Amino acid sequence: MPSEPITMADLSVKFCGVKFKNPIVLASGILGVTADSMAQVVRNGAGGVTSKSLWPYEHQGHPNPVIITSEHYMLNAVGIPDAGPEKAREEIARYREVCDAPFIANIVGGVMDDYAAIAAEVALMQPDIVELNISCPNVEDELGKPMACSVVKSAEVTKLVRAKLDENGASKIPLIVKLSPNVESIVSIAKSVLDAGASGITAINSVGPGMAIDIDFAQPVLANRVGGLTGPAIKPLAVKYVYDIYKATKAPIIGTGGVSTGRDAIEMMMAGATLVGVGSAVWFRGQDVFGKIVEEMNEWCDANGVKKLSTLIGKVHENH
Amino acid sequence: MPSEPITMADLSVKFCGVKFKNPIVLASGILGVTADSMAQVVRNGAGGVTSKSLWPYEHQGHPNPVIITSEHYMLNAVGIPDAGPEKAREEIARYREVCDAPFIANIVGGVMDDYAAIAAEVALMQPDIVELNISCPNVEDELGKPMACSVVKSAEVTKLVRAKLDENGASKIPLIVKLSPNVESIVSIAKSVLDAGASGITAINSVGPGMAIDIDFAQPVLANRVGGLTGPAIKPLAVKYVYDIYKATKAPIIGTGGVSTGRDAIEMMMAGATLVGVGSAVWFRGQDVFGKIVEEMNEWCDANGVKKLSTLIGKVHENH
Amino acid sequence: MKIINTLPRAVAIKKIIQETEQVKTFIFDCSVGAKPGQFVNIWIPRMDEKPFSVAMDTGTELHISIAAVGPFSNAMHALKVGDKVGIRGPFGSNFICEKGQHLALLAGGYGAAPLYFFAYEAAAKGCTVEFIVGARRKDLLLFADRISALKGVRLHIATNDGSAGYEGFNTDVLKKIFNEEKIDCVCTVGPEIMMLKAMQMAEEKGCAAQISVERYMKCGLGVCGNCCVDGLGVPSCIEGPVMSLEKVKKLRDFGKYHRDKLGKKQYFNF
Amino acid sequence: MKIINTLPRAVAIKKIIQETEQVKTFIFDCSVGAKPGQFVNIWIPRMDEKPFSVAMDTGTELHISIAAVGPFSNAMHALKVGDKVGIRGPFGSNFICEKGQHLALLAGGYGAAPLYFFAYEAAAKGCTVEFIVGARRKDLLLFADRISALKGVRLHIATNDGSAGYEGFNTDVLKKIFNEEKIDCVCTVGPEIMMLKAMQMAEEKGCAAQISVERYMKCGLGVCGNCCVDGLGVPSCIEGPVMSLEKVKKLRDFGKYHRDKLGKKQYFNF
Ligand SMILES: Cc1cc2nc3c(=O)[nH]c(=O)nc-3n(C[C@H](O)[C@H](O)[C@H](O)COP(=O)(O)OP(=O)(O)OC[C@H]3O[C@@H](n4cnc5c(N)ncnc54)[C@H](O)[C@@H]3O)c2cc1C
Ligand SMILES: Cc1cc2nc3c(=O)[nH]c(=O)nc-3n(C[C@H](O)[C@H](O)[C@H](O)COP(=O)(O)OP(=O)(O)OC[C@H]3O[C@@H](n4cnc5c(N)ncnc54)[C@H](O)[C@@H]3O)c2cc1C
Ligand SMILES: Cc1cc2nc3c(=O)[nH]c(=O)nc-3n(C[C@H](O)[C@H](O)[C@H](O)COP(=O)(O)O)c2cc1C
Ligand SMILES: Cc1cc2nc3c(=O)[nH]c(=O)nc-3n(C[C@H](O)[C@H](O)[C@H](O)COP(=O)(O)O)c2cc1C
Ligand code: FES
Ligand code: FES
Repeated sequence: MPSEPITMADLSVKFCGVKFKNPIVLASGILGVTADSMAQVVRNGAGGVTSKSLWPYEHQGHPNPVIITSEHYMLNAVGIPDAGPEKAREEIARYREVCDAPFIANIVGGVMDDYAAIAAEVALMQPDIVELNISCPNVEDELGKPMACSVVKSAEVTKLVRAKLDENGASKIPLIVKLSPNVESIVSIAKSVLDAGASGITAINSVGPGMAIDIDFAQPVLANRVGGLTGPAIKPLAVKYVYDIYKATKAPIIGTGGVSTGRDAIEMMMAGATLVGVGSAVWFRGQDVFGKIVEEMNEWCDANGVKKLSTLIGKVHENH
Repeated sequence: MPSEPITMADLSVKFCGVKFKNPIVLASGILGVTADSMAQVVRNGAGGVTSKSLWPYEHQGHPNPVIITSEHYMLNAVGIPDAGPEKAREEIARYREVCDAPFIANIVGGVMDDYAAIAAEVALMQPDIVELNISCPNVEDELGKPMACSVVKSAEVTKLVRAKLDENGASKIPLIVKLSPNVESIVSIAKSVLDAGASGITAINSVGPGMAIDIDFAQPVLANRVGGLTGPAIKPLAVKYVYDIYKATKAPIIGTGGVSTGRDAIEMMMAGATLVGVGSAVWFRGQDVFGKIVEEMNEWCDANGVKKLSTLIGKVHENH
Repeated sequence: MKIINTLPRAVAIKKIIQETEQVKTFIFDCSVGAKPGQFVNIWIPRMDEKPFSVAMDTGTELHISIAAVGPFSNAMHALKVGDKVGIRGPFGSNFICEKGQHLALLAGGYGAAPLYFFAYEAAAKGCTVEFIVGARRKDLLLFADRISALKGVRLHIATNDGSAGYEGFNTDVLKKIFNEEKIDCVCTVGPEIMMLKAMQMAEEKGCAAQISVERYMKCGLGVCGNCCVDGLGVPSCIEGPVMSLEKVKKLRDFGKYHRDKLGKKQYFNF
Repeated sequence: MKIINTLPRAVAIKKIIQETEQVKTFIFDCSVGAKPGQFVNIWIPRMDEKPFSVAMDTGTELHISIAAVGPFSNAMHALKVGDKVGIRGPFGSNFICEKGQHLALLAGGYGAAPLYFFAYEAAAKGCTVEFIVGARRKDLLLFADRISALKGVRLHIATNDGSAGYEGFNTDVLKKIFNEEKIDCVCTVGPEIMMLKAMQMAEEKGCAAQISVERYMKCGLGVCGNCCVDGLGVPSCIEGPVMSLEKVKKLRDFGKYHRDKLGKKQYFNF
């Protein structure tokens, strides 16, 4: 990117045809409520951002506590609150005014009709990429067994959303599907959604859910009792699933889960990720974690004579 | 226990009719290769021990590296090496000579016939409890999709092992089944194995598997490429599954996964565990972790006026 | 990597002081190592968890002053000595001062509590303080006695009905002080309209200011994004609540709107 | 909680010294902060990972001496300067000495390498050392030059064929030294039969001893359990390899059997 400070290595990557100045993107649900906060994430070094999951209608989250952390992980049950499409429209328009890094709109719904409705809405907002969330464990109650668990349902909702995007003037906008690790075979689901029209995969959503009990109260700490496990604890799972999906499909992947450092991000890319999602590390390393990670990737590339970061994508597969 | 130093709280528990002086037991596969090392675990404070998984024949493990750790987790792919029943017989006999804490024999196999064979063998060794491992993720290749993934298969193998125990003079020995978290519904499997004759449940086996890549070599670190995730990282998952299984079945449970401290152990008991398995913490806190945990439980009980530790089992379920 | 555990800690209430009709101070036998202006999240299991400023952290005792305004704060008011709540924090930024400064503190609502904590520390640092407390009427005035007991701190009172001190807004008192004294920094906690006025006055006078920007907070960790302020786009639970005049001037929402728990803009109607 | 990360670290070989026909010393541009007697795990990706004693850790350089005896050690011998291996550690216990002691060090096989490291540190601490190195023949003697260069350290050589020094076992030399000198502690690394004899001699003389008990190791973390010694039941990768005479006396396997990688007993046939 011409306006960026010159670095030794070329960190830019192309993902589903969209160019990112570096592969680090904000994961959905972290700091993605407002346009200005996403622009701030870009100022803090990210190559792109993902919005919080957008619903076709106003959706209430869970009562507090919604997030707790230990040294090893974060547990969250925010419950995907959202004010609905009107707010989303306003925020995306504002984002476009203040920031030119790619914008990934993450969408979610309770039933099939919801997905149709939000797909049609989001098509009109013209994000750079649409990310379909079929997998959030802490809205299990609403999604029933979440769609991510079923190969058939996952493909069906992907087809539906792709069609609604096409019908509403967004046929050029890539659709990617965000997968849950809490299934018997994430690879089968990845294959089925790619066959159904997805251009890429985001892996992984939060793990579990898990539970933390405060023994002094003999009570679960999260108001929702259980919440998705994220942060350093889940990195080996995310790396493994990205590795498996890449191996089986060679599809473009946003590798997300437990990435906190430049080394973590490179590990995810070697496993097969083109973009690397960062969420919980915003807490573990601070709001400027994006720039720190980018800087660390840069240093590693320099030390190892890597001129173009994208040559590392899937590298571990070459070696055995 | 008359020979133990007098503590304020009574820490003893009864699990499937077997009395443990305290609820902390060594988890399978950690330090469980020899009788003397299990006796040493008891000297280090454990209330009981579980053997490494026993095969009906000699079984090779994986090449090194077999275990790696970060601050947050351990990844292992030891591959369940075992010298077979003759060695097991000798070690159990030796254990009985030097130690009187309950001995849980964990058994494993590749196909149904293996389970029948090792069940018959282990019956003759007369352990206090038999723990059936149908769930180890890092022998996926041999087990195919491991039995733990299927409700039908899990019940079938449980029935078979129970029958072989009964036929071989071990009809009084409780059989418990150790479950994997890497399934769609651990509760359905728990129910099905209890219906099939299991007296209790151990939850959970290691999570994943996961992968760690050394970016300087662009190679997975574990020789087996992937390995089971254990340690602090998985505690919220283990607590959640113990909670779910207890809620649905009220069966006796060995709660295992990420327990490192007395508070962790009490958390697991409040979720529904009667016994608490400890594995990876042997690395994270040292060989004497068992005694440390017991001491910390003791202190918490004293500070909170708990006279009998077993009153805490399932306590979180009373409160909502 | 910053290693930090944010599980709530169960602490028993040691003492409860009924400050006014609306406000109680809860005293806990613990410290969170908070600085003035920082907040904690207080958890009542099976109820909710909400942010509250620290009214004093002595290193062994923690004070929190809570106004009963809705379900959670009323539930707090219903608690008795010995009852336990969960506390985590401290979170957010804090008020700062330099040795020997002359400060004006402007408090509305429960704002007198965290500002009292700040005045206490500022006085100990050799600052002199003009402390303006406003309330609707005399009996709703918060911490007036404690403030007047501080050495180097002068208490000014404003009540809407004139039942004590100046009759009118506490911002009028601030204006008067500005005209009479050289103030190094204005620090304010209270209703946004009041803080907006104070900020405008400070700007006119070329005086520094620190303002406690309160938004709807959930996590307190800079993760959920609900408390982010427009313009800067930063989470107010991390870069706030206390922000400098320079920062607040860059906010697009300050004095205009805040966001509800779904992230929807709610315009102030004043 | 002990916070420790045991991921291997990739380090390039800086220099390779062919010590004898069988043994090469690999020098790495790094330190693991090892003490004499401790070991590291060396990883060749897609091959295996094996334990090796540290032959020197200067704080900036790490030396490892490796005898070619099988697939892994031969693969190490095939590496060139600049090739990278993964290293993790240090693991296990170490040799100790007190200022001014008179020590006897008994080395067989690659044992001269870790004991050289110990002699170096002991000499620096003001100890005097009788260092006995044994080998089948002269050209297989390890580290002889380096050992004789140490101040306060006297080198004794034993070869089976008498091609250098005493003709016979190095334990015979130890016996002689015992008869001539007052030894404070015997430290030994080498074949178990040799160490067993040394231990028996030390016991007879009422002399302290430290013995490097080597068992089949996998993890090095005290987790897999493969290296546990019978009698005490402790993992030798944690409480060993270096153990005191008192501990070794409590071992039921020492000098009798060790366990293979399946945990099966393998009796020594000597
Ligand atoms: C940084 C900060 C410090 C605060 N310090 C104090 C204090 O020291 N003493 C005190 O009495 N109050 C303080 N508050 C406000 C306090 O959090 C709310 O009064 C309380 O949450 C109200 O909850 P409720 O259920 O009683 O009332 P509700 O009926 O739920 O709400 C009443 C009012 O409080 C606001 N509010 C509710 N929940 C929140 C929330 N999670 N975050 C921010 N505002 C909320 C609402 O917008 C509404 O205006 C502080 C708020 C913030 C953000
Ligand atoms: C604490 C410790 C320190 C050691 N220090 C050194 C050293 O400084 N220099 C050196 O050359 N060798 C050292 N060894 C021995 C070294 O680990 C083996 O020589 C090496 O693993 C042989 O592997 P291989 O594939 O070349 O041969 P293999 O044919 O696999 O084995 C040859 C011999 O080495 C033993 N061995 C193999 N694998 C292991 C293992 N994982 N753990 C223990 N023994 C094993 C076998 O029992 C056999 O006797 C040490 C061993 C231990 C336990
Ligand atoms: C607080 C929080 C909220 C989240 N909300 C969403 C969401 O709304 N939609 C979604 O697809 N994923 C959501 N996620 C999952 C993240 O996008 C990401 O997949 C996960 O956190 C793993 O990445 P991390 O370890 O870097 O946090 C959320 C995660 C967290 C921690
Ligand atoms: C090195 C290692 C080896 C293991 N081997 C076995 C095994 O042989 N059989 C089994 O049922 N579980 C095995 N497990 C799983 C543990 O028994 C336990 O369920 C898991 O480690 C979670 O507990 P932890 O977090 O306390 O380690 C193994 C775990 C580790 C770390
Ligand atoms: S309250 Fe969640 S980001 Fe500030
Ligand atoms: S090598 Fe694994 S316990 Fe010692």
